[in-house]
Amino acid sequence: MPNGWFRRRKQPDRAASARAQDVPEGLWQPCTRCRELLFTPELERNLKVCSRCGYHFPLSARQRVSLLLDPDSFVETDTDLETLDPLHFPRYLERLAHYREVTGLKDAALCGEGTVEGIPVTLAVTDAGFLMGSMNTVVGEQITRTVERATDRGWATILVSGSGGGARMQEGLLSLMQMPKTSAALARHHAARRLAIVILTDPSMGGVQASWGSLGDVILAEPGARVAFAGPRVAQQAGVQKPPPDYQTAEFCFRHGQLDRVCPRRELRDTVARLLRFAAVPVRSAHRGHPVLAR
Amino acid sequence: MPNGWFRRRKQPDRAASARAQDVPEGLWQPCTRCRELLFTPELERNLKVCSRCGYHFPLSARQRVSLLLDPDSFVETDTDLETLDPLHFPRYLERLAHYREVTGLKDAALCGEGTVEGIPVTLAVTDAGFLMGSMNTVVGEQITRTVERATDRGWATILVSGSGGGARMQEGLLSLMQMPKTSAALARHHAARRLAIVILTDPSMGGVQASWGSLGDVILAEPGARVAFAGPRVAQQAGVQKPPPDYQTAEFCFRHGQLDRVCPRRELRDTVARLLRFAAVPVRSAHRGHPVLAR
Amino acid sequence: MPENILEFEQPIAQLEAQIAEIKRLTAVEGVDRGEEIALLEAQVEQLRLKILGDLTAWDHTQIARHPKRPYALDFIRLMCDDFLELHGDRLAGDDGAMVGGIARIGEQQLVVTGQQKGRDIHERQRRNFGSARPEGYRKALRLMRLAEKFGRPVVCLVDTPAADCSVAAEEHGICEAIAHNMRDMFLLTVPIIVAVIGEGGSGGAIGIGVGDRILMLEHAIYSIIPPEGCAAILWKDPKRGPEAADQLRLTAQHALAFGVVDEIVPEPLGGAHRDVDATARALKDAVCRHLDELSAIPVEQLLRQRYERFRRLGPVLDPRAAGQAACDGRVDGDGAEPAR
Amino acid sequence: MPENILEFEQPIAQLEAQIAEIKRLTAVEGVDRGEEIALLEAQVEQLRLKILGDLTAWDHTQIARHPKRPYALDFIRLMCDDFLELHGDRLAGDDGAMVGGIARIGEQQLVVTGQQKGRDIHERQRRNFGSARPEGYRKALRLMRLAEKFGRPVVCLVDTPAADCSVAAEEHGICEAIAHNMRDMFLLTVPIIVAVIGEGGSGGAIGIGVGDRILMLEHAIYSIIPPEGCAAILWKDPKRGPEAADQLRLTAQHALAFGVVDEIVPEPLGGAHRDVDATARALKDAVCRHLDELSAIPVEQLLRQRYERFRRLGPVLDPRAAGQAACDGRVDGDGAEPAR
Ligand SMILES: [Zn+2]
Ligand SMILES: [Zn+2]
Repeated sequence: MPNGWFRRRKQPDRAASARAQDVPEGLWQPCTRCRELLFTPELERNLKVCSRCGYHFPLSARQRVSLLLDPDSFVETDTDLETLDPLHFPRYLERLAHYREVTGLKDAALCGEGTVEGIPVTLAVTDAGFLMGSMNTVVGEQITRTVERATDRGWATILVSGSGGGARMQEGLLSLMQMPKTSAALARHHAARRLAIVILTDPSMGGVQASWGSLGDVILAEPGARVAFAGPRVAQQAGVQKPPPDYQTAEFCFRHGQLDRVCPRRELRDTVARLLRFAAVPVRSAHRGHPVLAR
Repeated sequence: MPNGWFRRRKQPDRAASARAQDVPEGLWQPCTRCRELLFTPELERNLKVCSRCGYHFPLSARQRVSLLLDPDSFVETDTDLETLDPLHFPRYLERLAHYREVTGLKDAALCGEGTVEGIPVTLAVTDAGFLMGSMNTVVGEQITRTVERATDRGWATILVSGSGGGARMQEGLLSLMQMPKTSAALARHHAARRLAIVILTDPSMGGVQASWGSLGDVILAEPGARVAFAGPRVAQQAGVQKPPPDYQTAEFCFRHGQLDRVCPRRELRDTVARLLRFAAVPVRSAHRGHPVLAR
Repeated sequence: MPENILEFEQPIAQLEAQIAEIKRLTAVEGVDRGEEIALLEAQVEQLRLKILGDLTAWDHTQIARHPKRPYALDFIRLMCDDFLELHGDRLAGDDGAMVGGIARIGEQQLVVTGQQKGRDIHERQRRNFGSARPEGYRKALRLMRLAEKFGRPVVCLVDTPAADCSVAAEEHGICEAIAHNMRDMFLLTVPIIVAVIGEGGSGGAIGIGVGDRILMLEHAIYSIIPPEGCAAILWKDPKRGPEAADQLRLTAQHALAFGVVDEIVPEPLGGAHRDVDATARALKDAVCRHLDELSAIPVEQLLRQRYERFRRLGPVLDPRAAGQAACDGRVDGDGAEPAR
Repeated sequence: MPENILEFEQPIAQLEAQIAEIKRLTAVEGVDRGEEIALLEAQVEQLRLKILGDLTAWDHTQIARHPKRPYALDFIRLMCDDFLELHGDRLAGDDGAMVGGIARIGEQQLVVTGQQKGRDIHERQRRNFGSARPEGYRKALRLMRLAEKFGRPVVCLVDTPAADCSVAAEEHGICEAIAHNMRDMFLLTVPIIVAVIGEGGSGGAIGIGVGDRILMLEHAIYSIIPPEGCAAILWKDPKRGPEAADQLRLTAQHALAFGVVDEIVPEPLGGAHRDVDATARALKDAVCRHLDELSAIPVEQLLRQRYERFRRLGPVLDPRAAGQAACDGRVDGDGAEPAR
C-alpha cells in the first residue's frame, strides 16, 4: 500500500522536481544525518526514510497528501488564496514569489478533502519548504476552513504541521491572530464531538505549535522531528543552558507527555485509519451536545 | 469579631476540657514549637496561635465550628451515627470508646449547618484528636450527607480536614470506599454549580487528602499544616530520600500549585465569607445545567 | 524445581515433579508404569482441590502478586483487537505505570486503561512496579475523556500495590490526581467497567476504580493497606502479614460481600498464571456481558445508578433511622459466601 | 535628573526640572518670578503636546515597557474591591508571572487574571519578568473555570514580553498550555474582557488573549515579535529595534485598524505612569461599560459573536470569492486613524 505512493499523483509535483535538481546525480543521494549514499528509487519506495539510520527526509505538502490519503481521493480546496501583505513588509512579496516558484504552492499550506481507507476527512498540510511553513493570514484561513468544513460535515480533520517558522513575522499581529482563529475552529470542532488528528513533522514550532499543533485529540509526531515552542535562537537569547541531548525533539516532547505517539512514517497511515475508525460511528444521541467539553 | 469566639459555644467542649487537663498549671502553657510560655487566656484570644512564632495549636472540631460560623448559628446533624465495625477488627471498639470519652464525639467528624456572615452553609469537620481524624464509614457518611444537603438546598459546603490518619484501616475496604463515595457527592455538588471550600488543618493526609481534601473549588490551609499523600513512615519505607525541608507541609503544597492560599487562622473566616459572596448570588439561567463541568 | 512456586503450592509441585520424572523414566526404560502414574495423578488432583480450593487470604495475596500473573497489557492484548496505545497526560509526562489506549472488542470500540507492572527488573523500574504517578492518573483521565467525546465505554484494569508516594509524586499532586479522577469518573457520560485483576492497592486502585460495574478476578485482592503495612502498624512486625491479610478481609469474596464488587470472575485452579488465555476469555466474557447491559441504559440513569452504587457502601448504625442499616445483609464481610 | 526618563521625554524633563529649580529658588530667595514660570510652563505644555502627541512606534514601545508603568496588580487594586488572590494550577506549581483571583467591581463579582511584572529585581525574578510558564496559563484557565461555574465574567490583563521558553517551560508543555487556553476560552460560557495594559507579547499574550472585547491602553503594544528580535532577524542588528517597531505596526492604533482590538483606552499625556489613578479609572470605566453590554447577551449568542470576532481577523485575497476581502476597509494597518 505505501509502495509506489509517489506514482499515484496525477499532477506533476513541482516541489519535488525543483528539489530533485539540487541532488547532484539524481539516482544517488547522501542521507542528511548518517551520510550513507542512498539509491533514490529505493529511498522513495521507503517513503523517504533512510534505510540505514531511520532519518526521515522532508516531504512536500503534496507528498504528505499522497502518503496519508487513499489514491486519487484528494480534492484540493482554497487553492488560490493570497495574502494582502497587510504590513507592506520589506521584500516580503519578492520572497513569496520565490517560494511560489520553488514549491508550486501559493502559500505555505495545502488543504482539501479525501478519504483514508474510505473514511472521509478534511486535511491541511503546511510545507516546511515554503518560508519554513510559517503561518500567515492565508495559512490560518486555510487551516480554519479545513476544520470548519470537517465540523460542518461531521467529519474528522487531519492537520499536518511542517511549520518551523511559527506565526509569520511579516504579517505581524494578523499572523498572530491566526493562533486564536484556528483554535476557535478547533474549539467548535471539539464541542461538536469531532475528531482532530495532528501530525507533527520536522520542524513544528512557535505559534503553530502553540495553537493547532497542540490541539489534536491525538497528536502524532515523526521520529526526530523538532517540536518546540522557542526556536534555538530564541532559547539561546533567553539563556537556556544545558538542555538535555534530545531537547525540543518529538522524543523529548513524548517523554514529557505532550504527544500520543512518536510514529514512524511507515505507520502513520494505519495509525490514522485506526483512530478514524475509533471515532467514525456516530456517538449515541444521549451523549451529544455538550455545551462544554473541556480538556 | 474573632475575639471571644470560645465563649460563643453553648455546650461545654469536652475535648477542650479533656486536653486542658494535660496542661500542668492551666494558666500557662508552652508553645509546641518555640517552647515560649504562653498565658492561656491570651492564647485563646489569639485563636490558639502562638503570638511569638505563629504556631497554630490544634483545635477541636467544635472549636473549628465556633471559629468559622456565625455565633449560635450552628445546628449539628447526623450526631449519633456509629460504625458497624464491619471487619470485627481487634480492639477497635475499645479504641473507639476511648476516643469517644476523650473528645465527646461519637466518631472523628462533626457536621451540621449554620451561617457565615449570614450566608447559609453546611459544614463538616474532622477532629485530629479522634483516631487521627481518620475516615471510616461514619465519617464518610457524614461528609457525604453534608455535601448532599448543601447540593439539595443550593448552598455552599465547607469541609475542614484534620485527618492525619487518611482512610481508617480498621474498617478496611469500606473505609477506602468512602473516598469515591465522598467524591461522588462532590461531583454532584460541582455539576450543580455549587461551591465547596476545603480547609486543611494539621494534619491532612492519605485517603482524605486524596479525596474530598483535594476537591474544593478553593482549598485553603493553615500555615505549617502537614498536607500530603503518604505519611512519613510510608514515605520512608518507599525510600524517599532528601526531601526539601518543608516537604509535605502546606507551604510545600502551595509552592507546587495544590492550594489556593495558605491562610493564617485569623483570616480564615473572612476569606471564607469572601468566597461565599463570590458564589452566593444564583448564576444566570443561561449558564446553568452543565452535564459535565470538568476541571 | 521450577522457580516461582508459592509456598502453599509446593506439595502439588513436588507430586507434579515426581510424575514428570516417572514419565521421563518410562520413556527411557520402556517399562509401563501407567498404573502408578494414574494413581499419582489422582492424588495430585485431590491435593489441588484440597489446597487450592481452600486458600487463605495470604495465599490469595501471593497469587495476586505472582510474578507470572498476567498484567494489564497481557489482558488487553488477549481480550481486545486493534489496540493502539496512546501516551502522555499533555501536561508533564508519560507514566509507564499507567497504560491506556483505544481498542476494540468485536464491533465495540472502547478505551482501556490500567496500571502495568513489569516482568523483568528493567521493565519493573520503568513501570515503577505498577505504582502510578500523578501523570499516570491524568493520562488515564485524558483517555477517558477521549472515550466520552466519542461515546465509547471505558474499561479500567486495576493492578497496583499503591500509588506512587515519591517526592516527585507529592510535587505533582498525587492526591489531587486521584481525587480529581474519582470525581470526574462520576460525571463521565459513558459506561465504565472496572476490573481488579491483581492487586487493588488502596488509593492507587480507586484512582481508576470508579465505574458502573466493578469486577474482580477470583484471586485478586483489594485492600486499604498492604497486609505487611497493616502488620507493621498493629504489631510492629511486617512478617505477620498473613494474619493481617486475614484481618483485612481483602479477598474477592469479601469485596463481593461488602458490595464493593459486583461479580467475581473465576480463575483457573491455582490462579490466572496457570492458564492466562482462559482467564482472559473469562474476563472478556464478563466485560462484554456488562457492556451489553450498560449500553442499553440512558446516560442520566447510568450516572444516577453509578452514584447510588457507591453511595450505599459503608452502612452505619443510625439510631435516628433505626433498623435501616442493620438490615442490610451485605454489611458483614465475615458472613461472606463464595460467589460460585 | 530623575531616573526612568525615556529619551524622547528628556526635553520635557529638562524644562520641568528648570521650572522646579526656579520655584525652589523663588521660595528660597523670595523673588517673584511668576511670569517666567508661567512662560516656561506654557513652553513645556506645548512641548508635551508636540512630543507626546506624535510618538513613534518605538516611543510607544518604551512607554509600554516603562519601569514605572502600572502593572496588573496595580490595576486590579485600583479598579476592583475585595480582591482575593488565588493561587496554583492544582497540577504542578504556582506561577508568579501570572496572578489571578476573585474580585468585585461595584456589585459585579468577577474573576481577574493577568501577567505580572516585578518592580524591583527580586520581584522581577520571582515574576519571571512577566513571562508566564505553563503553570501560569493553567492557573489562569482554572480561575476562568471558577468564574464560569458561578456565572461570573472574566477580565484578563495582558502584560508580557513573551511566554517563558525555558527548558522547564518546554518540559511542562508551554505550547499545550497556550493552545489549550485559547481553545477553552472560546468555549467559556461567561463574558471575557481582555485588556492589553503594557506589552502584548505574541503567544504569551494570546494565551490569555481570547475574549468578547479586546481593549488596549493607548501606549500599550501588541506584537508578534519584540522589535529587537525582528531587527535581529531582518538586519542581524537588534539595535535597529526602532525601525522594526515601526515596521511591525505594533501600536494600539494599528491593532484597532486591524480589528484586533475593539477600543483604545486613553492614557494621560506621556503615559499611564504619569497618572496611574486616572489610567485605572479610564480602564475601569471601559471594562464596566463592556461588561454591562455583554451581560445582556444570551450565552449562545455570546459564544457565536466571540467566534465571529476572531474568525474575520486576517482577511485574504480569494479570487474565487472576488472583491470580498479587499472591500474590508480595516485590512490595511497603514491607513490607521487615531481612534479618538
Ligand atoms: Zn541515514
Ligand atoms: Zn511559638
